[in-house]
Amino acid sequence: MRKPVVLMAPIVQNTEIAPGIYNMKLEAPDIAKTAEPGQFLHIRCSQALAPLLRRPISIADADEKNGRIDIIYRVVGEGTKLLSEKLPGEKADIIGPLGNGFYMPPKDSYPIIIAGGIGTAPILYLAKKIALKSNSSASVILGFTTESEIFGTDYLKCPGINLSITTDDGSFGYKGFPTDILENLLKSWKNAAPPIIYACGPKPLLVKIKEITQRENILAYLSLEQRMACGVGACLGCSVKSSFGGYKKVCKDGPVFKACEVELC
Amino acid sequence: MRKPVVLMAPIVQNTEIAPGIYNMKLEAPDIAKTAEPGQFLHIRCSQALAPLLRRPISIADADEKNGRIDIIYRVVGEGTKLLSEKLPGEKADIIGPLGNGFYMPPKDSYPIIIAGGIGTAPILYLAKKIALKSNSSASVILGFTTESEIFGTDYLKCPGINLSITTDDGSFGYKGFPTDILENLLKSWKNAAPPIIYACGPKPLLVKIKEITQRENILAYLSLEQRMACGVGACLGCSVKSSFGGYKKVCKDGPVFKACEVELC
Amino acid sequence: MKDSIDISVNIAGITIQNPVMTASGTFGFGREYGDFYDVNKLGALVTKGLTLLPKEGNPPPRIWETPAGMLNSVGLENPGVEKFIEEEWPYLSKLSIPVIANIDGDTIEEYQETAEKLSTLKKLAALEVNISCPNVEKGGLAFGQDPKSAFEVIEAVRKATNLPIIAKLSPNVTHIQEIAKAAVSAGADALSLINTIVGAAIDIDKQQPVFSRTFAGLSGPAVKPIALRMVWEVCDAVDVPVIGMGGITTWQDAVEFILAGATAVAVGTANFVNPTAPLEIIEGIKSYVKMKGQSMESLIGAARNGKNNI
Amino acid sequence: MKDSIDISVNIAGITIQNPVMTASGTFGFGREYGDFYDVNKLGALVTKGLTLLPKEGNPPPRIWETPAGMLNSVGLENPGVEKFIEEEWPYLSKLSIPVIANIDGDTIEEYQETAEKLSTLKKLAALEVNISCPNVEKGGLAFGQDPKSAFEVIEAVRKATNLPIIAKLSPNVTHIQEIAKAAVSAGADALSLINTIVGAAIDIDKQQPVFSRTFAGLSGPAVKPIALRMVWEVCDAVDVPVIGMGGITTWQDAVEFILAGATAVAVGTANFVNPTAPLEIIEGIKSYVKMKGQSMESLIGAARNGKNNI
Ligand SMILES: Cc1cc2nc3c(=O)[nH]c(=O)nc-3n(C[C@H](O)[C@H](O)[C@H](O)COP(=O)(O)OP(=O)(O)OC[C@H]3O[C@@H](n4cnc5c(N)ncnc54)[C@H](O)[C@@H]3O)c2cc1C
Ligand SMILES: Cc1cc2nc3c(=O)[nH]c(=O)nc-3n(C[C@H](O)[C@H](O)[C@H](O)COP(=O)(O)OP(=O)(O)OC[C@H]3O[C@@H](n4cnc5c(N)ncnc54)[C@H](O)[C@@H]3O)c2cc1C
Ligand SMILES: Cc1cc2nc3c(=O)[nH]c(=O)nc-3n(C[C@H](O)[C@H](O)[C@H](O)COP(=O)(O)O)c2cc1C
Ligand SMILES: Cc1cc2nc3c(=O)[nH]c(=O)nc-3n(C[C@H](O)[C@H](O)[C@H](O)COP(=O)(O)O)c2cc1C
Ligand code: FES
Ligand code: FES
Repeated sequence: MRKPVVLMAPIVQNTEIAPGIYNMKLEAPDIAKTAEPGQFLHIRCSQALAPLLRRPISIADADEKNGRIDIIYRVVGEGTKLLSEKLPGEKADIIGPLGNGFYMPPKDSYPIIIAGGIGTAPILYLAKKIALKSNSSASVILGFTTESEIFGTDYLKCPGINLSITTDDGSFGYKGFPTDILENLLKSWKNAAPPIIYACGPKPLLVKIKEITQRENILAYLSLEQRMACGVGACLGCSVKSSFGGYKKVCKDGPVFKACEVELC
Repeated sequence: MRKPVVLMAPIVQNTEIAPGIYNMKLEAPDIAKTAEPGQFLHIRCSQALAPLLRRPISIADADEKNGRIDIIYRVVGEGTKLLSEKLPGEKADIIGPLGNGFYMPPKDSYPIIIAGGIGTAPILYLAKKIALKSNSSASVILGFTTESEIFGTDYLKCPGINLSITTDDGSFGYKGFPTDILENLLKSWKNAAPPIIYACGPKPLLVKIKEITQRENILAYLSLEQRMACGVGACLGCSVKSSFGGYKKVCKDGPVFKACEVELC
Repeated sequence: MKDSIDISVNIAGITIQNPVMTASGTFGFGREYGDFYDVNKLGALVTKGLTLLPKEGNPPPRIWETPAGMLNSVGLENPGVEKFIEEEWPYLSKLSIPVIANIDGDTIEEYQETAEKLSTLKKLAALEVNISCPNVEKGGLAFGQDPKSAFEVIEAVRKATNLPIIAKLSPNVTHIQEIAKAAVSAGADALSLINTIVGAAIDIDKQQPVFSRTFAGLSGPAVKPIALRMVWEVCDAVDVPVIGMGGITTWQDAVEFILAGATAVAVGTANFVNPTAPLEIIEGIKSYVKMKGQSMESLIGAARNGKNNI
Repeated sequence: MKDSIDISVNIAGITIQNPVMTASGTFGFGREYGDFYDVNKLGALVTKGLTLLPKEGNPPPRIWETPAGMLNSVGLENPGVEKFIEEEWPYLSKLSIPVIANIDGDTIEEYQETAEKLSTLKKLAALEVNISCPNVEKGGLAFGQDPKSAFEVIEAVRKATNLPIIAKLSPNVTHIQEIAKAAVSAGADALSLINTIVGAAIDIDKQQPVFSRTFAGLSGPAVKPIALRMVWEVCDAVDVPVIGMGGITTWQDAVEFILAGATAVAVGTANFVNPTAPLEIIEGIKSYVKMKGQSMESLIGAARNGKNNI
């Protein structure tokens, strides 16, 4: 893993791709070269002293060739609001790539990728990388509240990706939760290559996935969130309870953890 | 005097008119209608909590007909920097008009208006109002450090205004200080209508003007600056020493004072 | 129907229509912000600090901006209690909301005399006794930093007036609970906190302190976490109503103080930034009460569940 | 030629090449920010707080943003002094700059034992004795809020080590000068201040405190005016060198502390916001010294002219 850098990255694009959800493309060749799926950027949304802290945002895509990285973020508070107001041509103050990304699936495994809502962001890059690099196929299950909230599917138009979409209200795709599809997939898959699960999304989704994969004894990787100050392992602020006692740091030991390593509540 | 208002005023224009000096035009019909020369706006430069306080900026022009007011400001710190980054179409969070403006010259007086640097801003509106409204003539003396710093002269293209410009380095107009011109004017004017002086600018300029006008026993109005919190007379923060004991409030008793009322150091 | 929602509360025997007051020294004598809205919409109005004799205050500068806050060194400039009664009271007494007079003194006797003079005013709702001003030579802060002196001042004022007494506490102490208890045992009917925190700023060009008195009082959003903690602590220690203040800028801030145990809140520095802040906070509290479906009273201290150890 | 400018200073007998250190707990054990620049450019490095036994720290959340500041409730998570010596010291001991170990304890004996163990490390430059951590059950803050306990802790550590001792003071006190004097009379060679200020935050949706321990420590730009005032006060009271910290974000902030009397400064929360802040501050101080044409030494306390009343 290459060292992270602090960078004023030129903003190439910053557009709303679903209500309140933005896609920002940044010029950051050094990061594009080394970023792994699941890693994140730590972004200073304003040069003012309030809001003070950086915001962690996952890398949603990285293109080594054109030196660009993508992020996809939802406007939920002051920091993301300020980010959404930035215009192409301005610069974004970023640190990255940070954290440990997803462990790539071994050759003969069957990767199933599950995300809910904005949790979709980091798994887009993961799906692409699995499909392109390892030339294997993967199932991707995305859950949204309703049709208009769906985003990111354009990142998943590569061969080898088998995409399912669920909506809570049934306005698009399967009506229900992504874990319903997961359970079905697991039932019909019993005898083939061992499944390996990757997930990112709201806490209840991750809890449910941990439950299912523990029951079925399947390896699962979860991408977690925690409030951060430094983002680099220096402040010990982003702790999550380890299953083996003590705490892990989301920024440095994660954000991706094996489901069996961490306590979610 | 009408009551001040709090307003999100649409920004019509915000352009750099000299190095680091910006002219912003705002749509604010209510303020344009009542604003007097010498009054100011109290502007929130950012909706964030830092920088926290509003910034006082003089009204440099007001046009009742098209409902617009102008300000001219120099970027000196964080607040004015943020102001300079605002784009037409955005809104400015303003309170105004605030303070007591310049007392208009009586009929048979000879108004001499003197400003240094960014102190030019409020006197532009004053000169215009004197020239247009009272149909009298006025001498305007503007001092700048060097030619490239000169701004505002386009506001002064009305009949009745007799404009002199000084630069510290002689790159334009008279080489020296505006007070040199004042002294000359006063010498040559000894026997006509009584002069009345209006001034705004850096402290040393005002001190010098106070000295000259006291010596010559001439009425002078000075526009003062002080750090402000509320801008409306509630916090008692913007005090300036009164010549008669105690303190005056720049925001409410001023910003324009008779030279004899206030202590400048 | 927002207005049918009852968010009135009771402080020291005074019922206020909503829990939002103005903080002393940030609202003048009420006229200035009357330009922007009808101040009768407030819960209560607290005057600038009054002293027995007029005070001209400190030399400029009196204001300095800090990150998300400000330092002030006004030094209790005020017309003195007599001129207040002559010039400001006629206006204030016509308001329909309770008006609370904030008083300060260099000596205990001064506090007493000021309290006596103000007690002649019919319709004055209460006295807020400032034992915490950091910007004056004598008295002020020192009274609020020691339980014994705090007791003495409040006890003396208690003897001088029948008006409800609100003791305004200083945050510049190790154990604010001790001061709070002393003030209550001396007869305070309510407590308000926090006053400003002592701070400083240095002019690095001139290489000298910004303020002629070197130190000044810090207020604004920056101090909110500290104020909230102290309100929590004081609500642990006493059972009189607490008026919380310090950096309250939004209705969410106000709700934090109420959940921590404050019966009412005061808006100070935020007035300077957003003149209509108090109104927005009142509306926000109403919406919150409605959304949560809880009564105003049940919200007071709701975050404490079981953590209360009075 | 910037680099010919001497901005070295002397703290507790240690000469540091520039007056900029890192604040304990904000710089881990030095490796993390080594990704961004050569940490040997710092004046000195202060470690995360160490305790005798490993400490797992407080449950999440541990971080909460506040206006221009942050609250933390890390709770002194650390590997314990032995694992520190095994795993972190080999890296730290290879640095060319002085490394200072920050220590904490629940009891006086724990402070002593930790100090003894660390005293075996050749090249360890000094101990910073934290008597001011607000985020632990026992010890910590309580020691720093009372002159007598402060004296006892420092005296005990003094007996346990020959290393220079820096006592780290708490801002959560009425009279910081008394604590400062007690620490110095017990043998502290230098003082550092301020640690975090006790604050709180309430989650208004859940109607409960954000932190499991209710209170947490406030740091960042918001606290700067308070920190600066306390540095000024402490420099009035003692004549050992003072390391100033609390909200330092820019070189201008650092210069304010130095002019107020601090011999060195430490950068804490600013590291999180701008990883290269310490370097920018070092360069800024150099430029300031050059611009003013004054020696580093003459700047220390330069804003005090005559106001010093030791
Ligand atoms: C490793 C990681 C990756 C993430 N990736 C993405 C992503 O790709 N897209 C996206 O939209 N969001 C992502 N998030 C969540 C994102 O960081 C928060 O939504 C964002 O910080 C909110 O900031 P704000 O100022 O808009 O909200 P506010 O609520 O105003 O923020 C206040 C404070 O809370 C923190 N905070 C608030 N929500 C969260 C959260 N969910 N996780 C961590 N800290 C939070 C902020 O960082 C800030 O310090 C990620 C979080 C983590 C930890
Ligand atoms: C009545 C009045 C009218 C003014 N009119 C104009 C004008 O038309 N054009 C213009 O360019 N400037 C004007 N000024 C000065 C202007 O207010 C300051 O330049 C501005 O506040 C600086 O803000 P900043 O954030 O950019 O600088 P900073 O230095 O970052 O500001 C820090 C703090 O100091 C205060 N401050 C800094 N300089 C001044 C100053 N000179 N006067 C008062 N407060 C100050 C700021 O308001 C703020 O609170 C006027 C000042 C007053 C009092
Ligand atoms: C400019 C100014 C003047 C003040 N004057 C007084 C005063 O006269 N009496 C008093 O008790 N408190 C005074 N205060 C303190 C405020 O009432 C309030 O306690 C403090 O500012 C914290 O609240 P805030 O952060 O909302 O401003 C003053 C505060 C400011 C900012
Ligand atoms: C996350 C965090 C952890 C801290 N841990 C310690 C610690 O272990 N020991 C200590 O003495 N101070 C600790 N501190 C206090 C800092 O060293 C410093 O005194 C304080 O944060 C003020 O400086 P700042 O505003 O620049 O951060 C910690 C501060 C933060 C923000
Ligand atoms: S955010 Fe600082 S250790 Fe993770
Ligand atoms: S700025 Fe508040 S009284 Fe003038």
